[in-house]
Amino acid sequence: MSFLPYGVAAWLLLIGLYGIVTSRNLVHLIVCLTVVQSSTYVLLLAIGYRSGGTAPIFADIPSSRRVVDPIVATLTLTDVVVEATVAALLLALAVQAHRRFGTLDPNEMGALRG
Amino acid sequence: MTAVQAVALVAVALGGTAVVFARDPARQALVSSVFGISLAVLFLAFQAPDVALSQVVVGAVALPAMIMLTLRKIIRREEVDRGER
Amino acid sequence: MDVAPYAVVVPLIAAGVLTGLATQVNRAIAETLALAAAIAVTVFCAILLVRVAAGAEVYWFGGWEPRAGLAIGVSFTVDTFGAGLATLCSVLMVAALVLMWRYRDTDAPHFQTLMLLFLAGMVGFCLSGDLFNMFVFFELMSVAAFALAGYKIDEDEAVEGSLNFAVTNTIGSFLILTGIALVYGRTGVLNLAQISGTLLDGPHDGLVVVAFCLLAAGFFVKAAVVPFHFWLADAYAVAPTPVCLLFAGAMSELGIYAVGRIWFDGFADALAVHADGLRTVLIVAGCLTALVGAVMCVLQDHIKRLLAFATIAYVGVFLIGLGLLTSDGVAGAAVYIVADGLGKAALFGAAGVVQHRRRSVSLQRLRELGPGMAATGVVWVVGALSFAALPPFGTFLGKSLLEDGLVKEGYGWAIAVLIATSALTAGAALRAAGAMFLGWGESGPPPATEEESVPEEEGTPERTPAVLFVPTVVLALGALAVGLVPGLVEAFEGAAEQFVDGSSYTAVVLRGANGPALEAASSYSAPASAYVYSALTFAGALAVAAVGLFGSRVRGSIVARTSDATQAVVAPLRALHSGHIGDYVAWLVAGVALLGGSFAIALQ
Amino acid sequence: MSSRVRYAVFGTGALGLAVLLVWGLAGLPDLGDFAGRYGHVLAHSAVPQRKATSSISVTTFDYRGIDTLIEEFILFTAAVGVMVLLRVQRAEEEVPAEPEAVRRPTARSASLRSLGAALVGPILVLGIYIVVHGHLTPGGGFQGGVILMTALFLIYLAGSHMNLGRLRPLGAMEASEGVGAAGFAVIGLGGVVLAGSYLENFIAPGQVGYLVSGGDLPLLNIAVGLEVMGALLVVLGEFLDQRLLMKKGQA
Repeated sequence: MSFLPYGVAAWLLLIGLYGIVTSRNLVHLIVCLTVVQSSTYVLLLAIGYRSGGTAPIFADIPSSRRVVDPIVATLTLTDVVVEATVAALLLALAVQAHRRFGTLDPNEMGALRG
Repeated sequence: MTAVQAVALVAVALGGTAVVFARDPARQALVSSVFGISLAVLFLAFQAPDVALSQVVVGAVALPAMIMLTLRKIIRREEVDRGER
Repeated sequence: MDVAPYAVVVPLIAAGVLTGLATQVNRAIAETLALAAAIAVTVFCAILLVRVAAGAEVYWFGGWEPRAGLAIGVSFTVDTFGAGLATLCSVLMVAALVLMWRYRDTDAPHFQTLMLLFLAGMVGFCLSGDLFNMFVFFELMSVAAFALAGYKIDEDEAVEGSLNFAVTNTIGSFLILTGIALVYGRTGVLNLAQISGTLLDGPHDGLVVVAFCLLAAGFFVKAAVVPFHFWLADAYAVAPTPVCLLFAGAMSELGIYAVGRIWFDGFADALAVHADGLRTVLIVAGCLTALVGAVMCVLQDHIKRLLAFATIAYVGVFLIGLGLLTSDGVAGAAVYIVADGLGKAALFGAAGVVQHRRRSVSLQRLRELGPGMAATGVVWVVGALSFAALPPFGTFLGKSLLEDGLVKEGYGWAIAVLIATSALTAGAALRAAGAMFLGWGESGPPPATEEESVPEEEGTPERTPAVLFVPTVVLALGALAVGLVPGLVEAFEGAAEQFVDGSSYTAVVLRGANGPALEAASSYSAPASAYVYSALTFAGALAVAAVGLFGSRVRGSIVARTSDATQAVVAPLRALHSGHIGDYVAWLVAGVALLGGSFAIALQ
Repeated sequence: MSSRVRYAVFGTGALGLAVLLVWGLAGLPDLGDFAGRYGHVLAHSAVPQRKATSSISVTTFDYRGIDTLIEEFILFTAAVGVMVLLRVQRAEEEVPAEPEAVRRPTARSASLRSLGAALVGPILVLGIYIVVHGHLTPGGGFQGGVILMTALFLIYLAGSHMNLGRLRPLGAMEASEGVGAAGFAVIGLGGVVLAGSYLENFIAPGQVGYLVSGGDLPLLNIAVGLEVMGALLVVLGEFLDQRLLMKKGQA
């Protein structure tokens, strides 16, 4: 059972990549990319979790209390922001792609060959 | 692992799968918003309230909003195109 | 004064100010401020480069020095290679900003802002000594690069190319992050020096191997190692010329640098027994990349795409050098990176001049326009000869160092790959010179998809603006200077010794020790064999160029028959470069599996 | 490449990647058993060293402040990038898009708008609260910034029957974004002048649990809040832009 979170992280990575490879719509593809990214959140937070620990915020818990790792939370916070930014840029590119090609289907683009 | 964590993990795995298989982008935006919330619940279960809060505001609000606005922009263009031809 | 943080902070503040005052700032102010910031960064990096000759420097952000041997904060750990690469990035940025002076559509101040952010990302990445911090700078660089690659939004290729670029590289970033998570899960620390020691103490199991594999795969996506390379030609060929200069001259090389950095300073001790296996994997991957890039380079009609594939070919060469995992190989790769980076940047600059004057980047079309532009032609040929690694170019010394290293480690056969790569890329560039500047060769069928290229710069096509020509010439001279300045190569060899010395890196970071000072190696002169190989390469390049220009005249001859045979090989290779994002991601995933599989086999 | 070949390449690769991941992940400590030294030290030194109760906030803005500075600039870059990628090219005509009828207020849209307007106040207060309490409780500049963005976005939507093109305060949003981003970097310089190192906390930490504690953490949170709010508004504003980008001649 203790492998479950890591298994879920691996699953999200693979299923998201599957979605990207099979996607017929750029917007769909971009959302699949956020699924891939959510794999890293799950992995990081699962790594930093400590049984019985609470959040490392000492507003109303004694300082001797067992807490979970604060670093992974910091790393994941950064990660969440990165997700939003990359998605925004990609969506802007998708809008332009639709303007150029009249479609969002990667199969019907193809300005670049060889 | 607590029961809450296990349930949230399974929900996240299913949610991610549902997002990938929601092939229509407008529906996918909604599904991904639900997925975003399930991730936030998982983060709470992992004792990361800061991340959960970020995930709610980004994954359940900002990202779906951007997707919907993108689609709107694209659909508007298709309408204009059709009107012209 | 510690200058390390300012090399990053100055462009960031300048970028913030430019955007904060966006409504008040006109183009001239934006350009001046951006150029001033880039020059300041160059000066800071140069100061660092001089200072770290006395030993690597560590800068702890927030004043958080290690407590009881534990790194609490984030450090910039600057050694000669880090500072040197940062200097190369900032020099190229200055050149790019000068080139941009006459750029038609700069959407001031946003373009300048993006360039400054891109610079800050690259420089920070070179200097950082913390694994997660490297990732953050890497993302800053990537996000800025995505926007810059897609800058010409009114061209189909630019939009599709930057989409492919952004999607594949973002997946690469996730692989890196997954690798970092694995490392953190095992060691519980993030500073590279600290990781090294902690990994060594722990079990050397699958986790360590997989973590290194994921990190390397992620950086290989950025470096464009086969089969992660597909996006590169799409993105580099469509970016604005000044941006191409930076992409081809520095960004790809950063991926190779990163793999060296994490190996020598993070994983080398823990995986030391597997170094031989890893060496084979990296050298084979490098050879494959070099050959695929070189062959595709010869097949191109679009001159910027030609240069983009040459970039891939040389990434392969650098990977061969790094893959040796010895200071010889690293020194060779480093000399090569600097000399080739400047040479390639000069070629891209010359391509920009051609595009300005002739309004086209298609060789077919340029040939029809007939001979002309002698001065640009000379610069182009200088760049092409730098590809050929002829003495006295810096690339010659880089290649000769690599050859020495390969022979020493028992990989002498890879020299053939080096020669073939140089001959093919130089041949392709010389053929292009013959077609573009002399009007040689015959008109083939017109290229399938070639629109009239939109001019990038303001001004009439009758004359070349000085801001386009002068930086290009300076870059070309720089490529020559690397080979001519006495003592430079020896200093590179000394710096390579520093770079591969992971234990003094750790001592400097965690124990505040003084790192070893840069000691120039004893005077290096290329062995006679290097001149023989160089002559072979040059002859090969001339042959490739001649066949490319005049091959179709000798129908029925051996040349034509072999070209039929080559067609059978290259046609499928061309077809693989389909421009389809799904294909690229499928290859990326397969590439990670392949890399992991070969690590698993080689490391047993 | 045909779809079938593509799927075959991906399938094989994914299988290999799955094996690779299992091999690597198997080496991780069991869930809950993580004993990282670094995190443990930081979790327990935040309160004594900085008098701030949220060790996550202290890690984010103090111990690893440079990561956060760059992260903030990543968001900034994306906003500038979106502006660049969605800019109107010279070769294009601007098409006034929405037909008049849509813009005229209807009874339903009017009630929605007043609901929106009524929500603005509380959301704004919540956003500010979350920004300035970042060093004490969960939340901070990023989370609060997004919430502030939501509030301003509601105002923006509430006014949507007017001509947005003219009202759109993109310049102000851009300024807020630039000032917030540069602000963080400049506060970092304060550390050099007053304490010795870049991003060093140069304000006395104060008392545990008070709003004014943690040294410069509240200031950094405010700068980040401004930047995040501005950047997201710029992005959404660009996507919401009524103009359509058309090729010349199509319009």
